[in-house]
Amino acid sequence: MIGSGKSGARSGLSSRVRRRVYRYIGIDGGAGATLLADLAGRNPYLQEVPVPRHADLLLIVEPISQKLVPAVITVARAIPYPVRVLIVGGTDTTSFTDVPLANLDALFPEAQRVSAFSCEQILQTVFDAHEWLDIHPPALSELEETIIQLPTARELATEPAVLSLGPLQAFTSGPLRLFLVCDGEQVLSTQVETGYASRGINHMLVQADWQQGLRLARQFDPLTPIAGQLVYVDALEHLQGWQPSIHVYRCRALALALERVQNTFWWLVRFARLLADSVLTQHSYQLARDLAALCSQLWQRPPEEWILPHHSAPGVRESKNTLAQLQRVLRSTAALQRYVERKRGLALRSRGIGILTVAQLKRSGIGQGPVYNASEHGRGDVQSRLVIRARDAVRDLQFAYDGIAELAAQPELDTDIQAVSWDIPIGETRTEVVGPRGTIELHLYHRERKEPDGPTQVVWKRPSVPLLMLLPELLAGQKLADAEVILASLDIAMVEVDG
Amino acid sequence: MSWFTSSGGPGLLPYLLVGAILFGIGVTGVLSQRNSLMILMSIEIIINAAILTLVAFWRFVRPDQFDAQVFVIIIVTIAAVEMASGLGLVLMVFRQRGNANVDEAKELKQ
Amino acid sequence: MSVFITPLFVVCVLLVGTYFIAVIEQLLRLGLRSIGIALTLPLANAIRLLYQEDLTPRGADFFLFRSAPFIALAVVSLVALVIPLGPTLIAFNPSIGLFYFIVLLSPFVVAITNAAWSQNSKEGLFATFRAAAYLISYEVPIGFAAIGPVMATQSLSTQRIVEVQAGLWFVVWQPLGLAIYLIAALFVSFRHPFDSALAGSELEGGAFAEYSGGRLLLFKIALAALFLLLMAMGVVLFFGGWQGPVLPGPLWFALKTFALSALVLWLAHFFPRLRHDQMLTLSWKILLPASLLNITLVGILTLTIPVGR
Amino acid sequence: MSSGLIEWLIFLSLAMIAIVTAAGMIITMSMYRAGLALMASFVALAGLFILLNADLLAAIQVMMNVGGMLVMVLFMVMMMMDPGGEMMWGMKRDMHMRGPGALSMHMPSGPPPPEEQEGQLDAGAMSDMDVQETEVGGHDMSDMEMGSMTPRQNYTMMVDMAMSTAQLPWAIVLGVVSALLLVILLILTPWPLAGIAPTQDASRVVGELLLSRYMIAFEGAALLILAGIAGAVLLAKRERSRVQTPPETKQRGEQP
Repeated sequence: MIGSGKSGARSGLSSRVRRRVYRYIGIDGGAGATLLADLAGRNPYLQEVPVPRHADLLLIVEPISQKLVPAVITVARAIPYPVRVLIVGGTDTTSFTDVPLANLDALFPEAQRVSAFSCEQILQTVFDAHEWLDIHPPALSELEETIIQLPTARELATEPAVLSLGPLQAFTSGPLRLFLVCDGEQVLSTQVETGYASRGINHMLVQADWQQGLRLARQFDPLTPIAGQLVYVDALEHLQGWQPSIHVYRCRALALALERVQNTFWWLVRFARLLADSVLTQHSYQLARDLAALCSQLWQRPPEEWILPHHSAPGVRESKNTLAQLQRVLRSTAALQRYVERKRGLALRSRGIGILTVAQLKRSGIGQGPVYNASEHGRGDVQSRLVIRARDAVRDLQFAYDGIAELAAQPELDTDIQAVSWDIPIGETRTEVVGPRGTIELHLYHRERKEPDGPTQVVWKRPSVPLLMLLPELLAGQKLADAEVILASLDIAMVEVDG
Repeated sequence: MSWFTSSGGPGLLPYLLVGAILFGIGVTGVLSQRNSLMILMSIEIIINAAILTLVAFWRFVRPDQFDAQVFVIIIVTIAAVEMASGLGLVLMVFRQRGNANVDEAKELKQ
Repeated sequence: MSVFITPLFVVCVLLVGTYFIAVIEQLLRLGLRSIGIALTLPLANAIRLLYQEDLTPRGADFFLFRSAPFIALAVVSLVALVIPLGPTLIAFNPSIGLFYFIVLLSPFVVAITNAAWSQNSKEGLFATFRAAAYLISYEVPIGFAAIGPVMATQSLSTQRIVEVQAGLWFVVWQPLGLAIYLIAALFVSFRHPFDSALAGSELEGGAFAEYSGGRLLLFKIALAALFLLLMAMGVVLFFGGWQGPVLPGPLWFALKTFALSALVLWLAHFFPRLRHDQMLTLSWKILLPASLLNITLVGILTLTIPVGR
Repeated sequence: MSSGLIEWLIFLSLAMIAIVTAAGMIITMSMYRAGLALMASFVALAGLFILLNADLLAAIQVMMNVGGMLVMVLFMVMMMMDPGGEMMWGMKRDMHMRGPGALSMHMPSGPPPPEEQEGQLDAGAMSDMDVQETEVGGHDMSDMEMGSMTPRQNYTMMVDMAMSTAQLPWAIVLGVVSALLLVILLILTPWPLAGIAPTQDASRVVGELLLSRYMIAFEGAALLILAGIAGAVLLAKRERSRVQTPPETKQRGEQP
């Protein structure tokens, strides 16, 4: 069958011409930013397009909240015939949730499904898309209307235009709707509408028991599962009064640092695509792919198995080769940092826009994270945020390199896996972990024993939330084209915001 | 040699007729339109009708003398200047009053 | 008979050239190693678009929306007439060939603004305004850059400009003019660093956001063809057109054109997409004074150095 | 088929396009279409110039007018609310209007109908439409219900949207009369015809003329352009210090 699977190098020119090209538009319910960023550069025959009219394939990454469904249907209806749908999903959160998630199988009964979150799987499935059934998007029920407050005093008596961005847009990871009131190309004011990625994680955590909670905490921000899980693990251990060994502590810090770097790289890929800077895109994409490959085979057991309370950490695999690879990534990242700092073309587009002062950030309660550091050590504009993230990545990679070298030098210290006791004493605790977007803080309250036994109250401090609150202030007076670059430079994860 | 045809093709008169009709349309527009921009555009039609007649006269009366073409070029230039200053004026009126309708712009008289 | 054969020939040449422009683009994106994919991908893309449904959005200005791609294509075909492919191989050789070329570039922008405006969306309206602003900004520098060779040739005929360059290409003593011309050419053809009217990110596709299927394909062909023609005119103005030893004229011309296209596309890919106001600043504050300077220099050189003739 | 017949055919079609589009400019409701119609008229005139062996003028005509008209169109879109798509074009159809005004909006004739109690509401109803622009784009006129309007509201709206003033009939009469007068004069005047075709290269001759005999006119035109630029910039400059917002636009932005 032509076009199915991978056409090998030996396939002739004529069959290549007849090979089918697929243009997809990706819908990210909040968990798929990395996956979609990766997929966009994988295969020239699978192309990402910016608008549904140019697409013939709809790629939906679950979970999709009920609030996002109208937007999904709108996109599906905007795709010209013939249209196919591929749903990527199968995360275990759906089984716990009380917040109704969209039932995509009912919406698009003809859609195909890929359960694994991997590009290879999607690529294998997608090239058979011409054999799938066409979908018939359901009709759209009435949309509720939002009233936008228009500013009164204007210089020209023209009417301001209200541009609606999103909820599906490429500037944040996850859906967010923005109403930009524009006077010509200038943004006058902004109205933010959130809640499109809401899955009620606090509610779910309270309903679940400790073990389920550990899995759920990975979903706090699906882009940073280790940070989310680690903060929960820390809280449990804190409540029990258990102290991890130095080795475990170090391994956790290592996994966390690598995750931060990976997040930074994938964010950089998306940001560079937004600027249409192909050099930066290629560079960062290559780095992200390399690091992802390296991380996937770094540990003897994957981190989600050993980042659990009372678990010991395993050693690292094939240390010589890994170290050499990591060294290469580190050097390449340093080159990237220099590129970001010095490139004139990039500075043209990123310098002097979206300036956040330290006072502004302090006022809205931001005292750490890359955005704050950019304002404290740099000018606080978009370029300084790029630079500070690149610097952080270099620092984290250096830390990881040293850590892995040390781990490889000494054999595993504590191999004993203690029996985990799920008997958590009554109490409350506060733990924090440095994620890629700033410090994630968790207040865990365990006031009474209940069935199933779990926390009675969970309060997260989400680093993205105050940034989102700052957005209207930040975007007012910016150019339309800049507004989106600024928004993207903040690296807001909507799943984290919406909870 | 007739006015109506010249070597089989259309002669002087058909072109002049087109010019006259365009002129009439332009006059109607100038007198009836409410928006000052539409009036400016109607004036453009009139100017173009004049240019058409000028070129037709050049072609059929003195094709060896290119002065007419020079005139046309200068007329086109002046028309562009007129458009630019007209637009500036309209923009100012619009900014002060929120629309550019001539029937409401009485203060220009004073 | 030639009335029918000439346009057919021009359109065929344009389509082939457009295909090669698409191949060059793919090569720059995928790298030189995947030349097989780069050669076939444009065709596969075109076939894919042909199979797609051709939608007209609700509330669109039906007539303008449907006709815009054809206007664009018609303009491009008309522009192509005055490009001399060889010593006698030119479809239409008026005495004002270069002027004709530059004049016909502005109706292309009208096609883009029609497409953007008729699609009944606010993003389209923004794209309309941007495209029109670019029209005003580039017309001046591209005209001034093209005046350099005209001053040296003392003719507006494209064929004559090529003939004069038999000894020395104009690029040798008008490099500034070439630079201005190439930047303005990227402007005119809505190419990468200057494509914010058609940008994917902030305007959600801009002018082509609502086009699909065959009409989108037509627009893409028209855009690539326009770029090709501008590069071809660049070769005519600065690189001696079909002049060259040993090989026949048309082949030289094709080689020079594609080499220039590849070079320009490669240089452009080092820049991120510019903001609209940066583009306007570039045009009015840098390109315009530079082109005036260029005219002065060329004037002095033409008068003093006999090689200029 | 002789070359003369082909010339006639081309002439007739171009003349038809020039006249019909010029008339269409005055008639259409959509500002964008009006500008485009004028552009088409100019391009058709350029075609006529080519028929008249004036290639240079045809090129100048296209260059000056296509760019200029596009700018004009943008100003019109900006000042007269024509936000894209078929909105203005389809308005008449959506309102189910009949009668002589079927092509364009005209000033209603006759005295205004008496004012109702809720006569003030119409401004509020219009501002509602401004405020609720939340769709991802696009304008749907179907939700504007014309049947629910009182005669007074209808009258006010017609006055607001009319494209022409009340003296339209007189304008048409005057236009027809002036055109007829010109035609009669044209036919009655004996023009001295020369039976030759131009042979020289227009661009060279015109260039030499411009820089010799008509040097002063040429420089004068340049001076005029400079003055025009200065004047336009001065007129259109934003004066940041004293911005006057008219009271009506202030009201429009407020929440109802």
